[in-house]
Amino acid sequence: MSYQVNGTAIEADEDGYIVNLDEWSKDLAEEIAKAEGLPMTDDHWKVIDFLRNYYDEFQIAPAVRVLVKNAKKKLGPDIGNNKTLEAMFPDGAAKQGCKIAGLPKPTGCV
Amino acid sequence: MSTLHTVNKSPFGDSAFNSCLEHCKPGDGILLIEDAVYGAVAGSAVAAKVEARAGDVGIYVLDGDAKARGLAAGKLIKQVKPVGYDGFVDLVAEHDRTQSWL
Amino acid sequence: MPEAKKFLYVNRKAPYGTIYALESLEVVLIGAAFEQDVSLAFLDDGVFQLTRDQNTDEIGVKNFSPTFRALGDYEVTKLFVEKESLEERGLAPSDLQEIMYEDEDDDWEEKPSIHIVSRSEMADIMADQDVVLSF
Amino acid sequence: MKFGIVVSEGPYTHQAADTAYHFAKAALDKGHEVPRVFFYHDGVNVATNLSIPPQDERHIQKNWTELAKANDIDMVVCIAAAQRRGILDENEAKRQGKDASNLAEGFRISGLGQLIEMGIECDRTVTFGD
Repeated sequence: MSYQVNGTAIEADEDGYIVNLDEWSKDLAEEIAKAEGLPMTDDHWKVIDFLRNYYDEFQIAPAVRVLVKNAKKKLGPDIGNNKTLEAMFPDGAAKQGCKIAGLPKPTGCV
Repeated sequence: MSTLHTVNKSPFGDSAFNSCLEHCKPGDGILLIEDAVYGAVAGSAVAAKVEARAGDVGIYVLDGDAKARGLAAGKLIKQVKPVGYDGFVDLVAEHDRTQSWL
Repeated sequence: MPEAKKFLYVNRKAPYGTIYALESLEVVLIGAAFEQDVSLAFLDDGVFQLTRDQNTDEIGVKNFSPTFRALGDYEVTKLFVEKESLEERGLAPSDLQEIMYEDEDDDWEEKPSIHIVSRSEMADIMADQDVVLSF
Repeated sequence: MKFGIVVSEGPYTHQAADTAYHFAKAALDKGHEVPRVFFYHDGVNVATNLSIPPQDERHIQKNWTELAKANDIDMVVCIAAAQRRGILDENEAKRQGKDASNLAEGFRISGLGQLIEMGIECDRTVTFGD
């Protein structure tokens, strides 16, 4: 599959994760979210920015519990709790969040 | 509480056996398997170190691996005890944990 | 819940030349979800995994050294590095990157995760485990 | 006693998969249990059903498949390591749009959590690798 962003096709795998991580852009994130049926609110953007920063710093996407813990610290308890994050990303904050943030697909190791 | 250490590389090309000898404790066992069986040969450059340790550490060699490499029991350091796979299993069961020096 | 087991991950290999270091780290990250008592041992060439200034741009392999700094988030806070192994390789503790964690039980104070231990202390640590996984 | 076994090197290049096999067999013969064998690193290559060794050599994958079948061993292949090295079961091949799968009978692909779980549940964990 692929996403259309400003006239360019961005290749993605069967699950909707982009193939070339360098092709990520904010416009692309909006497209992926649309395909996922998610509205990108300011809070969604905060989480996406957090995920991308985390990846930049540590070269991994955080596990869900690590995401929740850090989001609580960095974004405040209103966003940084299980319930809110689950409501924001019904398909899983790590899984769906990484997809929109243009990060590697979690290998689902547990 | 004791550990069974397994080593699978020749001491002449790799530091694993040496490192194992320096980290094992009295009452532990060391089982030489695969290419590590060359470490059990009498008169080699490492034999003195093995003999020195054999006082308080049980040193074993996997018989099948030694035979495969042409090492009859007579060629081995005399404190080193040959065991079969069943003996390997017993050693794992007798010690509290197994650590592989990969 | 039964009492947590003591897991030790033994790292004796350098990064990049083989995949063991990276795949060891992957086990540690996944294993952290099981809330066991986890320690990491770095000895022999394994100490090279923690050095500063790793830059893999020209070899086209992912640089995973920054990931060690995320371990605190995963509540993996005991990284034992053997002093003799460092010295034999011409390294000092200052050649290793800083890895910190926030101690929940101590008002989130930042503390170092890396502990430099002697060879005999390392032997004691190894002898005090339930499960030893080697990489 | 329950023995958990880790195989972390590929077949034929290293002896690890053979030693692990003989060890598992001996443990079972002695009345111990081997509930699970976990294949990691290049050890995942043991699980390919595309291996064709010469007739006068042992067939490492078949040996494991038969041993597991006879003794109800749960043989788990790490998904992350398997995907890197091209070991796929039918479902994953379909999902990833690949035209073939190669996971041999008796093996299943799952996560690293299975390795930790094995360490927790078994009395002894023994690693064979290089």
